[in-house]
Amino acid sequence: MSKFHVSRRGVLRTGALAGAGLALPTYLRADTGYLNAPTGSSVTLGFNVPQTGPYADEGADELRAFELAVEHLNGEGDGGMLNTFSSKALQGNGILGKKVEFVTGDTQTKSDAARASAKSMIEKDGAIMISGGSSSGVAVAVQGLCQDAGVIFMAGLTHSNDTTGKDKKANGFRHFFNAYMSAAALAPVLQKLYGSDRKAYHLTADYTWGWTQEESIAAATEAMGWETVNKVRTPLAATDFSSYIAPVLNSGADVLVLNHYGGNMVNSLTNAVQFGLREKQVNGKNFEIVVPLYSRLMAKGAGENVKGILGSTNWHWSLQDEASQAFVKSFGTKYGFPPSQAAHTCYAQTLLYADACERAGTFNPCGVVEALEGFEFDGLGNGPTLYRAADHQCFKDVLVVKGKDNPTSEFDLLEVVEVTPRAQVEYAPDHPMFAGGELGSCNPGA
Amino acid sequence: MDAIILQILNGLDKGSAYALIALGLTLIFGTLGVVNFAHGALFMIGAFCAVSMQRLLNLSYITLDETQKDFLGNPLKVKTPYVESWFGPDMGAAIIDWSVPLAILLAIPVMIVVGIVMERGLIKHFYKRPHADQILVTFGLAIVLQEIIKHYYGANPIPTPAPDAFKGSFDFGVMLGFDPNAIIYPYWRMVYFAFAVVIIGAVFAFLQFTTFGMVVRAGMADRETVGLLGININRRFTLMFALAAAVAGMAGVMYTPINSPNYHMGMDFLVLSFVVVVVGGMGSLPGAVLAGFMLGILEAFASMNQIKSILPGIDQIIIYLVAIVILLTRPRGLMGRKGVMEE
Amino acid sequence: MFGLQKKDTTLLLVVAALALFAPFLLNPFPEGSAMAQFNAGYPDLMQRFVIFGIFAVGFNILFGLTGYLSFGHAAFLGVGSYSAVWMFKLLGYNVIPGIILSVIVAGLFSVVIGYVSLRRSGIYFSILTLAFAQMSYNMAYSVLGNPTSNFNLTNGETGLQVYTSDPQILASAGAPDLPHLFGLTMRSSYQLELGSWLFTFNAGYYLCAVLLLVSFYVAIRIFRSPFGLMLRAVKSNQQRMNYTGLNTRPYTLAAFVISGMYAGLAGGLLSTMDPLAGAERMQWTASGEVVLMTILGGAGTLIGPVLGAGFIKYFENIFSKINEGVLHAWFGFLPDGLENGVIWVVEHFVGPGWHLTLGLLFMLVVTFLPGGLVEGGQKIAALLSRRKSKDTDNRATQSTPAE
Amino acid sequence: MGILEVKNVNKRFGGLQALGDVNLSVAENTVHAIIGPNGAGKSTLLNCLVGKLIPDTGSVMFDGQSVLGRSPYEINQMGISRVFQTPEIFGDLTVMENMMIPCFAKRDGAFELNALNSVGNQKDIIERAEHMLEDMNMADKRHMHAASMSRGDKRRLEIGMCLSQEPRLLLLDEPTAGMARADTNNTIDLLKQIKQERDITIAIIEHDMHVVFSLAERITVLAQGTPLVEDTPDKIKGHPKVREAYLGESA
Repeated sequence: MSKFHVSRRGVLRTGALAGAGLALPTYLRADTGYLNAPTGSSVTLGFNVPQTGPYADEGADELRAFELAVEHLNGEGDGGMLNTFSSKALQGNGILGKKVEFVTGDTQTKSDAARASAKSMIEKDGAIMISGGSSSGVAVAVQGLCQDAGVIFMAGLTHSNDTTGKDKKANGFRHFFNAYMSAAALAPVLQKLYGSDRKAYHLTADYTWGWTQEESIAAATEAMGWETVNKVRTPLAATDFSSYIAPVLNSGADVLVLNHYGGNMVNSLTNAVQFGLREKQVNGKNFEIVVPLYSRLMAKGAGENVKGILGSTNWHWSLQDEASQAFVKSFGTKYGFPPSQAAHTCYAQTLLYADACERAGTFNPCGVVEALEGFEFDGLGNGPTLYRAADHQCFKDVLVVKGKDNPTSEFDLLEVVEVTPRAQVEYAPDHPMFAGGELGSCNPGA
Repeated sequence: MDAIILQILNGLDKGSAYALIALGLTLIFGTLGVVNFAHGALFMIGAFCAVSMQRLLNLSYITLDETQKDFLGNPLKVKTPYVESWFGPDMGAAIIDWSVPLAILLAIPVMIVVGIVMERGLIKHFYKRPHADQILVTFGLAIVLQEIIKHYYGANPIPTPAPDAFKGSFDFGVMLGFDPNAIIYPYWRMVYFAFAVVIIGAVFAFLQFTTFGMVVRAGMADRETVGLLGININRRFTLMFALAAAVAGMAGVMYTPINSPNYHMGMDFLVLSFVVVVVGGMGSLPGAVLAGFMLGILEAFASMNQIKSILPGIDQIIIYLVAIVILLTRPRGLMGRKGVMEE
Repeated sequence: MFGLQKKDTTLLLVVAALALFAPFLLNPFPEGSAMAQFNAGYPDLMQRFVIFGIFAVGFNILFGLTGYLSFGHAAFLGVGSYSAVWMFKLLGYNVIPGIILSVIVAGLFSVVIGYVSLRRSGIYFSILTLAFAQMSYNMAYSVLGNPTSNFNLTNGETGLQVYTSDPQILASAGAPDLPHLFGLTMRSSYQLELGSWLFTFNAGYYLCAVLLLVSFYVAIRIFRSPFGLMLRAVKSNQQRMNYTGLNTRPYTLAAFVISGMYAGLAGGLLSTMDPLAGAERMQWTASGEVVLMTILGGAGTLIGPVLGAGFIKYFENIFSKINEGVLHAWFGFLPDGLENGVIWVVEHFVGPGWHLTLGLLFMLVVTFLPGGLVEGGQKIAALLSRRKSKDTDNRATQSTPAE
Repeated sequence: MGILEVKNVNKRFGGLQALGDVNLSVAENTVHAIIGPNGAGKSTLLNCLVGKLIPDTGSVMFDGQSVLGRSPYEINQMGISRVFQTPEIFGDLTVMENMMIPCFAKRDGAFELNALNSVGNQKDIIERAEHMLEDMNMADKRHMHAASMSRGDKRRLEIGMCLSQEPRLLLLDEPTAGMARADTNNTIDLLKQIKQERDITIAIIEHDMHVVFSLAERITVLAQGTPLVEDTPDKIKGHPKVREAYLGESA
């Protein structure tokens, strides 16, 4: 009974050799040539989302989307966006004929915990791809881990320029838009609605994402003639923003830009409205508030305060294109409420990964990377989209939205003001806001 | 000058929240000798009383509106709150509008019950245990309480607006002869400050002028002696705990329009309120209140642009910095008594 | 042996055996079985058990012996982590300089914080340490971590990591591009398949395990030394210490610095196993975690903190991963209605509900086992031996009349 | 010149003059008692001797060296040991460990980072502590938890711990306060025995006249922070000023 042999995966898995996997002598290469190659009839994906902490609801929504995507990949349910996706490689029989199974982990929205749970999925459960997450810090941390370990990372909600900028990695892919794109989409709308003679006051969450967001918005608005009166950093842990908001009115600014997300955004916006900023007149103009990155889940927390406030979002369930409708329908039917943008991104990322495997004919990360790089597709809800090879960022239309004045339901909080075409939000891969990092080469991990 | 007045107002408001939580913590610590890490959770439960009240008043019956579609394309379900059908739309809407102040009526009995259950069920077994054990068990309880709230209300913040009558802000600047808009302050925050002053005053008056309060104060000064006098200290302990819970709960209710409540708001306040209590001096009620307002005002000052431009990031650490300076210059905080929690 | 009493030698050997055979012990269930979910024998978690064990053992030298409850030890963990990554960035990926520097830097940092904080005792001391650690965390997260400033010490939210543009002046051409010990990467593993069981032996884990044993051995020596006796005396009665001609301040400071160095070692090892250091390692919740580990395991006992660390990390990593799908696989044998009922109940305690389970366990352990898990073990042992001794008593009474 | 010389010591607490111009000289190898009614300043004076309080003015010399401004542990290392009103011992430790600690303090000074040696290897300390326990008739209790002993035994242990340091001056702060008669007598006998066996100076603050007159060779009477008289026990017994201070009788 005591069969004593080294497993097929059981060669010395030296990271030193990673990155040069293809150059390995054949005797050291496992037959599959990459880490966690599925050997049985199923393949395991790892969904790493915040289950505890302030983003737990967003994480729960991501998880719902993942489950739905797995269902659709395995040919269950109504197929959702599989039917509208421009690539027809997916058959509804799993990926490459293998049934899709998944494991889940809790990022706790902490880099450490996120890496720990991603590692456990890779090391223990044999996950071949990691996806999900609700903050840029976590995305960058997990992306780096996946690069080192040799699995694919399909980022969830991450909006910082760095994810596909200075921290970009060959094994990592981002479907979500970024701070630069938000700014590029928002600026023309702001100009149209509020004019080009405005003075902006920035309140910025004092961490990486906040800084890139502030930099992007300030640059874009200044380019169209706005003046930036002040940029004030607020502590991440702040809950009461009154002492940051109170001086705004007297600063000569007539626009307040809230570079906040999540709980920070809910509180700062609520506080700003409380101070009556929106009823004020400054410099002979109505005082305005802008929230560059909107999330419907978070907007809900701010309640009525979002009414009439402009921002941008990656996707919204009210989009009328066929793909979005199909997704909303299958999600809504299963769970009873419409999906969030985080859910949409996670669903799309899972499909994109599966499709890339099919087209590459392998789960080998290097094959997947090759299949995704420069991939043009449509039918996933954002119109024609490109996965750019140079930085693994998706380029697609960006939605400029506004808090709805007369919502008909608790989900009906935002209305799309403008769909900014993709061409307008594109930038060169070596744009200064994104410069510094290197993509490196794909790592198959074995 | 106007900027300074503005930040004093902000500081008083922040300070009210700190002082109210610190007051309850000190009441419990001073009388019962228990370090209650679940106190933030009590504040949070209070806040969710406001959410519950709002939900309760918004209980609705559903009618289908064929002219509108929901997100799946089915006829839109229109919800009409029962209170609106009972009292008419205007009166009903007004009642819903006032759900936060009305929630006080809900919070007081709820918090008293929660307090009594907590004290009788758990805390009383820990009077004689080391402070470390008290911290661990109440921390565990805090996690359990917040997970329960998270399960029913989710992790996202829930908007709980103030009544319309208190929306917007008052222009102090004009009153004091500054430019318009120089010093504006939201009405609800003024309500909150006034409320804090009333509650703090009431607690002090209660301790000062009632026999119950006298016994409690004597107990705070010397527990053993009071126990020896044959006074049933246990029942009073329970009531004290319930009182502290009610104070925390009411503070939570009134805080909800300022920041939308979420399940971890108690933890967010916990560490700060402990710093406040210790800076005030363990076991000293006036110390807790004084430290609360002082730290609130200093925090507000530290977030002024003029100060941040000289000392970047000072607003991130001001409270801790002040705590360190005070504890090093005054060994037992502002008004702490000797020998309390020093071993 | 090793200059220890017999009892301590046995304890050390038991810990050594547990550490050596952990890959087997933690993977008791065959791959693919429903219970495999509870296996913890994969490198990352084994490393964490051991690293947080070191952290807690060190914390216990301060808290368990002197009674000084520090709420800021995560700061030393964080500083150690950053130091190690900086060594990787500047010198290269060999782990030795990183580990050494992390201990030294954490030691120096703890001298400063300890010197100031130990001017007070009791809760005033706790709050001082908390304040220092929170200041460190807030600064590391924001002001000290801005990539666009010239003074980017921590890389803020993203966490400090090694970039290809870093100097790495000692890195030789053929050296691995990951933390390694003279060429042996921390990530390299050897897997052994025995029937349907799969066991993983990881180089990084064994490095940590060796350091845990060294740390544990040093901790035993400290516990049994005159210095350890003095620390216990500090906890018992400082007044008497002073009036016995003993200066308590250097004793407590030495304990503080030693435990800070343990924390630094743990931090350095975290970075060594995974070269990215995040600021949240310094947050008060992380400081609180080591307090919980120590009390949960049994403060003042040698093995307690290690048990506590394992307990909490196990919950964090294993229970949080149990999702609805897993539950359906487990309870699939039940009739449908019952299955859904059982799953509905269990669901509250696993996956997103793992915090709830942890909170309940804290309450139960501290209420019923004031001495922590160690006391639980002693109670069970006592129960067993009582049963045994009852047997022998019976035999004795039976044999008496015969005489 | 006594071993302990207190000159013109004044101490105020706010408006209260706790000590006013205290002069005291304790001669070597005597038992010197300080008595006085409640609030006379006995404890304040004691605290000034051991470094807990610093007098506003005046000097305290021990064996020719000033103790002022030194911490309690430094003063102890100079040769003054103190026994407290309620026994201060290490309750969490065993009796043997309690006895070893002062032995370490005597051998290694105020601080010694002796972190890797085993206590069990400190033969000289163990021998010394065991010897002292035998002296105190406590050898059978060596493994007991100190906190679980009777008050009398705690007192005995505390005195033993002080003696193990071979102090030149032993300060006793109401050593029999709150004790039953039998325990009090035992303590008196113990102190008498100590005095017989060693070259030691003992200063004792005491309420209980029985104890004072059984032990003391000289007595200082303190009232309202000032020494009233100082004399031998026999003279003190009948001294009118003492009666006045204690009983409020006018002479």
